[in-house]
Amino acid sequence: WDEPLIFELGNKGRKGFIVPEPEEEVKRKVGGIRIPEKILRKKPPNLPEVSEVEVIRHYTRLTEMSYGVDNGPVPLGSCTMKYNPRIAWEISNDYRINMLHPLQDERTIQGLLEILYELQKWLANITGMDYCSLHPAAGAHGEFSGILIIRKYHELKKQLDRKSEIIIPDSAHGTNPASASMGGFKVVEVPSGEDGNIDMEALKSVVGESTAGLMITNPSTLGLFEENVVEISKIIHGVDGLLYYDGANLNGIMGYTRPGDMGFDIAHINIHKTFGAPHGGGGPGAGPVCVKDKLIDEERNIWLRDLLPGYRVVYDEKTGLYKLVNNEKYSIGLLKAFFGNIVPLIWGYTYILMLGSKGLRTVTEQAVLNTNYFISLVKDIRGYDIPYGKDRYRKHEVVLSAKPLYDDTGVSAEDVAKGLLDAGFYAPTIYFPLIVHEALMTEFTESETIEYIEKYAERLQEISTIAYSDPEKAKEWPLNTSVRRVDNVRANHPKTLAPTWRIYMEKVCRKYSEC
Amino acid sequence: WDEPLIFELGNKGRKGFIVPEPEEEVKRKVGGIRIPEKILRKKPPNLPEVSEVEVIRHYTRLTEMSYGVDNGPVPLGSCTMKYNPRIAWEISNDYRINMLHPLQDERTIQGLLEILYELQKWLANITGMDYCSLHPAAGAHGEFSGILIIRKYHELKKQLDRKSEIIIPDSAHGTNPASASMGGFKVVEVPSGEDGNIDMEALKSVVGESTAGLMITNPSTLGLFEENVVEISKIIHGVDGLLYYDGANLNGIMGYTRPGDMGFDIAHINIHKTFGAPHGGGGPGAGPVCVKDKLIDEERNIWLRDLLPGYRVVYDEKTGLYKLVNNEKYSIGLLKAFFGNIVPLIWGYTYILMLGSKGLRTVTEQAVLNTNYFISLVKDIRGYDIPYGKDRYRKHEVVLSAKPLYDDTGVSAEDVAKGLLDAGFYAPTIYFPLIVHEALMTEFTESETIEYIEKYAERLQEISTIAYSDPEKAKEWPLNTSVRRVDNVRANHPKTLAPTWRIYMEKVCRKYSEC
Amino acid sequence: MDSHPWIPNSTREIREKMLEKIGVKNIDEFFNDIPRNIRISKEEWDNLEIGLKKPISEITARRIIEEKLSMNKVFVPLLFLGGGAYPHYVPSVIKYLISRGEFLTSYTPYQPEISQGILQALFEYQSLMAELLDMDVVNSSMYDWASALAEALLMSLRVKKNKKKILLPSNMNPIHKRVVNTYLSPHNVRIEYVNYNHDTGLIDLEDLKNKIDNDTAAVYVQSPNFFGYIEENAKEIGEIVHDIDSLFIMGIDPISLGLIKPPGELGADIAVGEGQPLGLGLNYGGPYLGIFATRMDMKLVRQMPGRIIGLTRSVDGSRAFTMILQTREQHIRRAKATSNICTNEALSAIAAAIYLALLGKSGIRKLAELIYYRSHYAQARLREIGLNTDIFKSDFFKEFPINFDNIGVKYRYVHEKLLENNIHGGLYIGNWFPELGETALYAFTEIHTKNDIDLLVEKLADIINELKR
Amino acid sequence: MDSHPWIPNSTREIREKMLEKIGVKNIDEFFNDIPRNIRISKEEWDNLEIGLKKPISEITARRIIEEKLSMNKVFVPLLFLGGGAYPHYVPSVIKYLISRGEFLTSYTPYQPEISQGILQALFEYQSLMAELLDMDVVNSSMYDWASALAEALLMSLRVKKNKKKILLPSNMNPIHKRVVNTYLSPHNVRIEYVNYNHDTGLIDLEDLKNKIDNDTAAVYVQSPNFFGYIEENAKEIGEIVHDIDSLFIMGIDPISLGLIKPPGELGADIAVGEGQPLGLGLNYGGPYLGIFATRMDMKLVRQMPGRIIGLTRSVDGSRAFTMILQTREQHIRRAKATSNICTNEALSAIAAAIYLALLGKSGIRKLAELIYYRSHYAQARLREIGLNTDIFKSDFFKEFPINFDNIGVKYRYVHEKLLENNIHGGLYIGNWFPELGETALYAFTEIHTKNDIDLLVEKLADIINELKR
Repeated sequence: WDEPLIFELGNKGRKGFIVPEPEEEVKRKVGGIRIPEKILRKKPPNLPEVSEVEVIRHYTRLTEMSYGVDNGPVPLGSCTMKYNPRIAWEISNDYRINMLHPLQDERTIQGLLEILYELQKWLANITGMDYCSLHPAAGAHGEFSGILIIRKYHELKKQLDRKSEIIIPDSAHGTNPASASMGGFKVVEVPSGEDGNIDMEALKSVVGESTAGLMITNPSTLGLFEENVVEISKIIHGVDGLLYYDGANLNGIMGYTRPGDMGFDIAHINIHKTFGAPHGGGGPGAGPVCVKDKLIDEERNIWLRDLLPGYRVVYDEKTGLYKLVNNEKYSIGLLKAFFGNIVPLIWGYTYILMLGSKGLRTVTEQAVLNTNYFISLVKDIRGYDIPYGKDRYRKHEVVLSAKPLYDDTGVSAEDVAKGLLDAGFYAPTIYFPLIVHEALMTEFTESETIEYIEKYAERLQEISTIAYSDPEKAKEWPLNTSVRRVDNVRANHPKTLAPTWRIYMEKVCRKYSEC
Repeated sequence: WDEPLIFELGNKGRKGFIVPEPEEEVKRKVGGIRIPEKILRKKPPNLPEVSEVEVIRHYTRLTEMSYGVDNGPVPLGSCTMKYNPRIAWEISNDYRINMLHPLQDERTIQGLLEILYELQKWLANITGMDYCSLHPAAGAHGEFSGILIIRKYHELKKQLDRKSEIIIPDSAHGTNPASASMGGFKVVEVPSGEDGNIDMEALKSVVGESTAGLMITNPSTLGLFEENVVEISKIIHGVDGLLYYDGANLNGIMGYTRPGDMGFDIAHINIHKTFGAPHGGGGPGAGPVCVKDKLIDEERNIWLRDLLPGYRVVYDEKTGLYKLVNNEKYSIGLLKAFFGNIVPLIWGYTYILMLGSKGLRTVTEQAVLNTNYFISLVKDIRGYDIPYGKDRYRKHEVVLSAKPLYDDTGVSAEDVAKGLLDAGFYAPTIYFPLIVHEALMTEFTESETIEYIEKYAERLQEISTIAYSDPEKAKEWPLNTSVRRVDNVRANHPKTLAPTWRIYMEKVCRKYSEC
Repeated sequence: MDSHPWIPNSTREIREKMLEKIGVKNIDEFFNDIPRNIRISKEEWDNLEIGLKKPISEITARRIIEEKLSMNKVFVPLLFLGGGAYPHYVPSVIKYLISRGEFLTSYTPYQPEISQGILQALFEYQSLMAELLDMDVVNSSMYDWASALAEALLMSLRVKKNKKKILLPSNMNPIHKRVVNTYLSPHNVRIEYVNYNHDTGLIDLEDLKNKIDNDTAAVYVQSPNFFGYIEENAKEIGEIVHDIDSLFIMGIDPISLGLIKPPGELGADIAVGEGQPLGLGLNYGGPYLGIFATRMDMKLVRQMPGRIIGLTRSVDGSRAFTMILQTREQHIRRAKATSNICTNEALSAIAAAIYLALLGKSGIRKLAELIYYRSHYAQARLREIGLNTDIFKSDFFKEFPINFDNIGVKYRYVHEKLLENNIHGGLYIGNWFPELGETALYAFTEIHTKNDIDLLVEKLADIINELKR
Repeated sequence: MDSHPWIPNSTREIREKMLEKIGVKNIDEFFNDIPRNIRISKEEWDNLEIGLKKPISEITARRIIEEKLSMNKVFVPLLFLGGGAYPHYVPSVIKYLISRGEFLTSYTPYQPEISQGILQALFEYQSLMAELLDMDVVNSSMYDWASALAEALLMSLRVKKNKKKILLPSNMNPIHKRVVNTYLSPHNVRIEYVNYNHDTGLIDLEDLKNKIDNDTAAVYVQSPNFFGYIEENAKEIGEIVHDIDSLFIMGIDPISLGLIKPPGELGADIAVGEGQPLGLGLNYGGPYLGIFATRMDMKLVRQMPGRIIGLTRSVDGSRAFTMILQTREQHIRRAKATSNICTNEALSAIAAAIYLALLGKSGIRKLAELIYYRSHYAQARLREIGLNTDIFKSDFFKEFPINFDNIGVKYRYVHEKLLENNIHGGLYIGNWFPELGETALYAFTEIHTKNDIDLLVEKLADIINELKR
């Protein structure tokens, strides 16, 4: 199965879309194009010339060479790839959403604002926070918002000069330190203990005057609930630091506890994880950020909510209208031009509307039950180990370590992943979290069937058996995918690096005559 | 690639859709279900219990195991499988079409009626006929309508008792004799001459008092224009027979000549062929039927148009409204309950709207050019022959004969077809028309690319080469499809015949313990 | 003409290349065999009113069509029309799946090896429908209920070769009567109607017994009948029919089979029905889905119309699907075929299959119950405001007739008043059944909430009260 | 709870089987490690206002949402707002293709062997965009133009390590200014604004020369600028910028590049822009598509934010696609990453790629011309009715400011009057640019036909005439 590049398709003069001619009267009145010569494009862009038929066929084939939740489980840990209910697809394609301009008069979009208002409220209730902004476009965007809120908080309290550090556990998502860093903070890492909890002694030893805040996800990337969260909260609050909750793993606790109840001040939510919006092969997502309100400055009457980014929808009792507010004075500002990523937000709204609080608790329960059932199937397979918190149940995900397998046979986590692909499964997140050697971070979510989970476990067993009997075979995987293993060295080598077709043609193709 | 049956999926208690509970007040007021015991269903139907996730995945996989024009050429001759423009998909899914009830007050569907009114007019202009009914659901349905019109015509002229025969050439589509037969007529076949035209002597010899009418498609299934059509028309009209035009091959002549100009009295049109509506793996289609108006009975003022089936949309100058008319007295009646197959009709409307007369002529020109280009590529390949009308250009399609190949090597038209499948192409219509031995009836339509046509021809060359060198290999094809050749004997044998899962389980599976 | 997006070879360069290879000067040469006197000149053709004559952009087309669509008025959910097509909810999953191009743009699967997916989907439709109907063999679709019924009658005339009479119930859908007349008109067959009992609305068994005779090839029963009432004596009717060696044909509403005994259990030889309620839009009447089923009796099966997909094996023994019993069909059998049907409603059948899979064993029952409750609630409420909702004394499923004789005006007046309130009332049936007076058939489904019904009741009450004043 | 369609294992039987295998009594046991005092009771949780508390049917949900959507008012095509988001036509092909589940429901392609299709689609996006921009390297998307710009500025601060100043044009999108402020606020950097020439609306070159210095890391130019005017001196600006070893960043409207020289040709080091016009809906502001491109200079490329897909080979030599330069990214580099971006707007990028493929080489030019003609026609017509449409003397592309000072009322009044006529007028910019008085920015695209523009002109003329009376 090989599909040419769109540049290799087509034929001179073909087109995929008819652009109308300007009306005669329009042409006459305007006379002609008066753009100064020096800025007028002379050379047309080297775009392909393809018919509509070819476009449809090309992308149809590319989709058939892709794999999503619609094809089977995508058990990427922490990515929470659950089923994306098709009703939300239909609703989010409604012209009464698609055709609304972001600067349109608020009085003309009351229906949408009501949806967004309710969503803010629901998310606040789910997380136990007080106010939410739907502005951020993704989880990392929400994190960055949170970091900026922490920054602003300390700035308003005139202590930013000394509040220079953000504490992050070593099991955290990569976005956490990156966000903290984008926010101008120094990142201080704390290790996890054998039980999977943060090492409290280590934590205490780094917390101090310069602690601006702490970022954790709970349950952690190990799938373990941080049992000392209340104490951690006290310690951080004790130095006037703020606690940030990374919502990537919210799917493991909804209905049992809430970030707001645990002592967090700020939390983001991944609509495209917990609330069923699709991930689109990389995005769009939506990463609302919420705060537990608190007074920051009594004199100036500044509250934490005032710092939220973007716009919040509020209901004006007087006029009976929904409207957008933004505290221009204290808000951390805008992180993107307009309100938020409406399409995923509509998916999330629909998902929550149809499940309700009761249904969301079932989501959590089933996600956790699926994880622990999976563990029960794989825990005794030779070659895999489940480090940290040995006797503890996992929540939304589990991290297997293929270290024994690797040590015994040389077959690595990557080989295991390719062995899964070879059988038509998607692979778990590998080599993450970094604290687990040969990690296979696996999350099925509530929408996976028992049948698939069992098949997945069986395949892990098979892989183990093959690894111990014929490790070379394992290195060959995958054989059944549309291409064999990719040459990553070549892909990243400056001499062969080809990030676009034009570079490929110029550099790789012409220079090495390899095209 | 093997996908279980939906009956083999699922698990007890699962469901794919939530049915709401009746409101409490509703339940209270109704009290309970009072359907008499003797008619109340006790045993629930043995439907599967599957979740929404499983349904999406199951059918996603089934689609990926199917092949349509979106995947590549489907050069089934006479089926005119052209590209189905996606804009019509979007429009035909509009709620302002989907949610209109067929018995809804005409004043509330004026927009739809206007569309249908225009479509009637356009189709009349395209075919050179005077009036069209959009009622028939498919080409064969249109044919049946036409036959009933012929019947009614003779009945009204009080000559039905002797008008018992319909003349059909031996190259006709199977639906033609079947429709004539359903209309209560005897079918008289006339042979084709070496030039592909109807053998005029043979025709003259069968035309007579009992001739009710004649059905032909022009260009014929050989892709050849019937050069004697005017004379044929005179002959048939000379005995007061009516001429029926099978519109399946209209794609070969639009813009050059019209059935109405050729002397036809009745014609059907396949919206799902000539006018870009999709075929949906078997249907729905739409087969409007048109007539060249003529007076049948001066006294009673009956015209041929009065015989049309279903409803016609007319514009009422007085009220400024569109409305439906049906001549209950003389119309052949209804052939289905409601107006017509609206969805394909909307596709056809959009197709014609966007191309216009000029664009439709280009369609024909390109379809014919594609056919003759294909012929130029394959005519000299060893093993294939193009019988009938040796030096004539083809119109929309060409019929290759693999008879030389079969005679030389034993590799049949079916083997050739399977060899095409094996290379990822769809096969032509095989063993049709019946007058060509080892026929491969091939039609690319205007929407096929030159690149594909050339690849297709190359594959036919390869097949020939292999057939002559290693005929056994050709018998093995296909190897690359989701299943190998199907066992048709078993499929149709009364002992193993399995038209439904329940029969399969009961008969094949339980009896032979083969499941 | 410029190159067109749908006509990839319509560029000057490609055309020239092709013409050169073929060895002709211009495209017109291909059409030289069309006699001059029947050719239409380019000028004449180009000026015919066909579309906008010249190709237009998608942008322009969308505006033109948008303008027309805006003149359609959608009443759903406040539309209470039935009569053979019903406003039901269409799950998004169905719209998504039947949009996928591999199904949408494929042809009848003549080449099974490359079309296993669609063949399996159609086989599953047949199989799911068989379970719902409790019948053994289902074809892969007919145009609609009416044409399926007509073909069933033709089939019974073939099966019962020497019998020339058909008995239809007078309480069947009168539109279907017209379609049957059309299909049967070329054949030497007598159609007689069995009366309905004016008390129960159901088929009059005595009249049936009087009319049935040795010449009767088939007897048809529609249940729920046109009035929405359940033919509770169907099994008994079947026995009467079989006693005289006729075929018993039943017409059903598939959703009703969640609650009502299926035709198979009632002894039907052939079952037909309308699949539109199973996840198809109303679409102003089409495409719909003609359900056609029969018993596993080769005498019947060999006379069936339409395509049938079977489960079999490939040469190497793996499971495979293919079209079976093609020798019945027009493309093989020609004039001797069991029907001329070729293009059917395959995609509608797949939609219905997805619908049945989504609802599943318990969902179909729950849905039927919901519809039963909602429609009986409507009856109770409408009765309360003084309307005659109890013309018949047996039980109905989702629609029932309401008589308006007592309010002093023609039903037309009520209809107009409702329209003014953006409600589309039921179907007037006084023309078809003059004996029922000013009567309209009102349908209620899962899309009509209690609030919707209450609103209808309220508006009808207003209309009545205003008339009293 | 009953089994739920989205939670296939939520049946009693499966749950029991799973619990038994695990060896626990009930699901609550899994949550025992959550301290009591921070747990929420089932009762409390169940009563929180989250959705409708209990699961509801798709049928019910649809009704609830339908009611809300019906309160939105769609003005398109009679909407003349721009300001960074534009009403453009979205071809149906795009809607169809990006609906396909294999793209829609997939994740970032961490496993290239099973995701070649989406990798290729994203590589093609990068490549097509590179051609349009005449730039070498394009990442596979940012959130939107504004955030792409902010990241471009951060990147230039990394590339020009010791420089601490950024020059922005005062005629850039004021919303983007706010976003830049947010992103840059944690960093030790000075932002200065270059004035625009009040005569031409374009960047004042003299002011630029005065403000640029050795400490300047980057200079940004938006063209067409916020007023819609084309920065015809962009190349000259680039030279000034490069002379002092700063980076030249350009912000563009991709469709304008059908007519206007691309950033690559003008010497830009980084190009950013908004991809929304390329086949994405307006969607009330998102998801959009941040375009981000740079030159093929490893000093720049290594500092790029975001995902990049590369073309390479598989072990057996066949062509393959994979994510490249991941060591820049947060999941590898953590605190030292070039950006924290992870989830981007991949599906939007694919939509844009399809758009560019559909239009092709000549279509993008034709589209730009059409928009140019339509907007200039609007200017001419509005000038005729006495509006001040010529605030600036250079040339614009698709939008331009109109000053209403001479009609004697605030623009708000005009806005209200237009709304009454179901027209949504342009964007009031008097608050951002007080020096321009009562001014609004009107945008015109391919969706605005001559008739639409004439209607707008007519209504505005009516408003003006009424004011004169």
